[in-house]
Amino acid sequence: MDAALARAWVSAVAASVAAQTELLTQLDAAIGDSDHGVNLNRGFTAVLAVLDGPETPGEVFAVTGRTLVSKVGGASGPLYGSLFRALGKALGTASTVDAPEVAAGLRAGLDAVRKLGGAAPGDKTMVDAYEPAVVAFEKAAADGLAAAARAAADAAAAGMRATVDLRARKGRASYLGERSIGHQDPGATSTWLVFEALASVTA
Amino acid sequence: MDAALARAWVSAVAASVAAQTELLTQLDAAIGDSDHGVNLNRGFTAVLAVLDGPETPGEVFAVTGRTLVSKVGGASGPLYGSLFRALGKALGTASTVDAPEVAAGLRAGLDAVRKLGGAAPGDKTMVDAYEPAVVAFEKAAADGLAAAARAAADAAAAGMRATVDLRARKGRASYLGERSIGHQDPGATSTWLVFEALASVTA
Amino acid sequence: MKKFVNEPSAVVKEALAGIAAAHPELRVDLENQIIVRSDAPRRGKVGLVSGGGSGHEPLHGGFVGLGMLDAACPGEIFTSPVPDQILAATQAVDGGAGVVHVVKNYTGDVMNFQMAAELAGDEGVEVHTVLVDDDVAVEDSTWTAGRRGTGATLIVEKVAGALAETGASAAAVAAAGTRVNEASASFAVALTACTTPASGRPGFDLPDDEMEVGVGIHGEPGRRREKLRPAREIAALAVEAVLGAKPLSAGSETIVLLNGLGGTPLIELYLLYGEVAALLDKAGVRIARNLVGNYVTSLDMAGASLTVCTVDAEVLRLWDAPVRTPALRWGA
Amino acid sequence: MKKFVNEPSAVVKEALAGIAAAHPELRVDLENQIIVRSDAPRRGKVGLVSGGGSGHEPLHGGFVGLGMLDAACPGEIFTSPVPDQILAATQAVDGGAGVVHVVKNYTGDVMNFQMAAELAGDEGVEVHTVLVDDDVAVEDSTWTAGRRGTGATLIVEKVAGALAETGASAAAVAAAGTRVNEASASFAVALTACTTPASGRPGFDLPDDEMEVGVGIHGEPGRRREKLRPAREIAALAVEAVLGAKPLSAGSETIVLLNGLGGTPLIELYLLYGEVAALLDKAGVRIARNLVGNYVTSLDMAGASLTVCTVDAEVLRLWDAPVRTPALRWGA
Ligand SMILES: Nc1ncnc2c1ncn2[C@@H]1O[C@H](COP(=O)(O)OP(=O)(O)O)[C@@H](O)[C@H]1O
Ligand SMILES: Nc1ncnc2c1ncn2[C@@H]1O[C@H](COP(=O)(O)OP(=O)(O)O)[C@@H](O)[C@H]1O
Ligand SMILES: [Mg+2]
Ligand SMILES: [Mg+2]
Ligand SMILES: [Mg+2]
Ligand SMILES: [Mg+2]
Repeated sequence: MDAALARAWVSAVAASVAAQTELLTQLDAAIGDSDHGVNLNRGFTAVLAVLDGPETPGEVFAVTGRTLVSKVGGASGPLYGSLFRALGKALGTASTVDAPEVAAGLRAGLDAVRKLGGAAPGDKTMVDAYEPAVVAFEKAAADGLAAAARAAADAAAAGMRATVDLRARKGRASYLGERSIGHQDPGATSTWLVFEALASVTA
Repeated sequence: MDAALARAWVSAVAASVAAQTELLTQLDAAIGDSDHGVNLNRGFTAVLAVLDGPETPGEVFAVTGRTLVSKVGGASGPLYGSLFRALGKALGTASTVDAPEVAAGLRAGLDAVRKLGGAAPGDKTMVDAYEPAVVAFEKAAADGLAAAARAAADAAAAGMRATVDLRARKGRASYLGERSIGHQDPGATSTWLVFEALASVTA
Repeated sequence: MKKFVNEPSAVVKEALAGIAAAHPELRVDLENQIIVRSDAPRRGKVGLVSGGGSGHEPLHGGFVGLGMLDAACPGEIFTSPVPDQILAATQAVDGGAGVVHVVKNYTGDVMNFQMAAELAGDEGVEVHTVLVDDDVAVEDSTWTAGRRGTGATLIVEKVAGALAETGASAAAVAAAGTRVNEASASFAVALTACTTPASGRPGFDLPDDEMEVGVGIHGEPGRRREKLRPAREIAALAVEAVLGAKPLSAGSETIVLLNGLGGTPLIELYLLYGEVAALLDKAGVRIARNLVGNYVTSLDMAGASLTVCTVDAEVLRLWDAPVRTPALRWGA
Repeated sequence: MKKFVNEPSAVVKEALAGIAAAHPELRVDLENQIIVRSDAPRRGKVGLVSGGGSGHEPLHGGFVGLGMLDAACPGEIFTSPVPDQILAATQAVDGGAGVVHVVKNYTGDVMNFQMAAELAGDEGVEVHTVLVDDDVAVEDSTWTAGRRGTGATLIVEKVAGALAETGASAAAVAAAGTRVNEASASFAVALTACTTPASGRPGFDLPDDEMEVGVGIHGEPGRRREKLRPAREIAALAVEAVLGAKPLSAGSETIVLLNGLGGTPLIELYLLYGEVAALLDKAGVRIARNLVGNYVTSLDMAGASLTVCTVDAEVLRLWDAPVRTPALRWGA
């Protein structure tokens, strides 16, 4: 992955989030506060404006993370922001990175998200899509970026769907107690969009 | 008409207003403020509690009028209150009164309403039912109370129906301008109830 | 009907009990249904009384206190108070210098206050009346009951109340109130109908993409129905109506009230005020003072009214004078 | 969607412009999206900053001024502000004595304020944080993100603000805020869902004869759904929830906030307050002070919350201390 591909990924995420803003918002309406789609769309729209500068994949993701932190707000701003910042930092200043390096970066992102938000798998958050996606990516990394990304996207989708039956223990949905069961987590859904975008630009 | 019949009339008005509270309220919702039924019902309920004291028709109506003034509020409180007070005053202290005397009393009530509210026939108010009712009552007074009351009730009904096509020039409905056309005036409707009650207790 | 009420017919009495509990600094007479300043009557001070149907809170009860009303008499929902009530309020605040009634121009209010004034006169209390009729959505012609009294009532009560506090005569207090009314124009737009507890359902049906233009504060439909428009266009519509009806000379100083009708959240009112202020500025109107909030309401109606009142230095001084009431408080 | 807005995405910025127009006595920085007291920073005075998602007006911007907040940073609707914004507010009010952040306990608010505090620390500003989590509808267990911060925020900001005004240290101001929070319990009921401008429709469907019990202030459904009940039973339900979660010893003195969620008219809030006051009285709770109105809202949601805060003489004195802000004003 070079800077161009990194940019393509982030741009694809932005396009996907823009297209799915309404879906994410409606999922958040059911068990949250109806802003997840708008939050991410505002953030990634701002990211698009700063993607031209950075010249390495690491820098692309670092800028993406910083921009998300300063434009999104809410829970998802710091979480996605930290994820991309950690990914960017892990990739360092290399002008191209291979699949295992991306895997390590995604793992660093997971650690950052879990450290900041304190959510474990099963808490019905973005972690439930992100964690299995990272694991699948790691497993398939040896087969190259495209295969790893495809595996990660599929795992994210499965994790996302599994959030439906979970009771939330973190974030706003936890306020609903039992009533959070039966709804798909908006953050897990946006995480799936992130990996689908990666799969599509690397396919 | 003796005091007992006067009481029977006022009680019948009270019963009729109670039964039609919802209708009057909905008519007022269309071109006013949704309170006409509740206003009159509150007033006539209070009247029922003081009807036992007075011993002449004049006194029955005077007490009715005073009670309406102090319990109804809005436009209809002073108007119906003044109507009954003027009627009571006109009947004096006689223990029984005949149809022509009642006719004169009703005419005094009309004068009071017109003086207080300033409405002329055609302004889409209770006057549009009350005025023709008085005229019809006067015309039929020679035939006795029952016949006069029946004629008055029918004239009130016709006047009430005719308010549908009028544009209001007085009261809240006037604020609607052209939009008041097509709706039956609530006060004209309650006036019809008043005369129907009279017709029913004298029949 | 989704309301915090018990029996619909008891709403006003029970809300008064709540006001009594919340404001021990006021005297609430549940029997007569009046709210009175605890230090009334004050010897030699003109008593200022207002009232009208309930459902417009904080008007009028929320404006009882130092520098504003001496008493309020709330009627049933959207129903003017009865003469007995108004008389009780008038007597409760009569300190020998006369009493001024602030009356919104509605047939019922006018008649009931008139009757009360006559009764008070019989008891030797001199009553002056200020009639408020600021709503320019209604033509003042023989085709109507005259313009309605709406948002300007707050400004009239504030200014007249401040003047009364100085020991001015009843005639002077009434004259000041009348001047404020004449210098005021209001216009309102509703996005939803309100629901009275007695009727239990919205006063009119309004499609999701339409608004009522030129409404009053009693849940009645407006002068016309229009497609819903962005805030900036609604602001323009209100500003044009107000300036059209009472043209202002450039550089006029004004008090502007951007008032919510009860169901509109503050964030929308501020947004709308931003648009209004910009338009007035463009029209050369100076906003010396402003007030943004739900002050003269129509139960749970979503909507807003704009009131512009031209002021001179004297009125501005009276506006700025100390006021200490449940809903308006400054300088004291 | 029936709202006074232009583009949904511009609501917060445009409302801020309106606040700037309405309150020339405040400094509104449209770039950084912050509202600052005009005399900030004051040398040696602790700066008090709060913020959170918009849609809760007058919280927090309406509480900026003498005796309360030095700055507010409103995020997008229901979205906590971003660290840059909070940092800008923090720096704007830092007079060298440190800054106290009042943060409502939501994952997003906590994280963004935490990041801002770290950034401020890097710039040499000492930041203390008061976390508000008074909503007893939410269990404080590993099953939740902890109790939500709701109505008590107002009391925390008032008391901490008054203390800051006396020149107290940042640690002392934060400790006072924390004490108020610990002494507070809140519970809310919603009769309707609110509509965010971005989504354009109600956050949940609620049948005409049902209510959501135990809601927060972000339009989320409550803990459970129940049949709509008379005001007196809803009052009982809220009082029991509050006293059940934080039992009070008989004779305790309290500040009671009966707060509307934005779409509930004042007459209903007063009626409900009457019921609440009677129940608290029966429970032996003394209401030393009260506040009834729409203060901590959830856009246009029809609903109400009850907050009971146990106080001692010191807290009461700070509550009574002068305050001059757009939404809360007394003694100054
Ligand atoms: N503690 C947490 N750890 C990880 N993810 C979280 C946490 N809290 C919330 N989330 C995620 O954030 C999503 C909500 O994001 P968003 O709606 O933008 O923010 P907010 O909840 O502040 O409104 C949730 O669906 C969930 O996936
Ligand atoms: N000036 C008037 N003269 C005669 N009748 C009037 C006048 N104004 C109003 N009315 C009558 O009063 C009725 C409304 O009464 P009500 O709803 O009880 O009072 P309000 O209009 O104060 O709410 C109208 O339907 C009309 O018939
Ligand atoms: Mg959300
Ligand atoms: Mg009516
Ligand atoms: Mg009425
Ligand atoms: Mg949010």
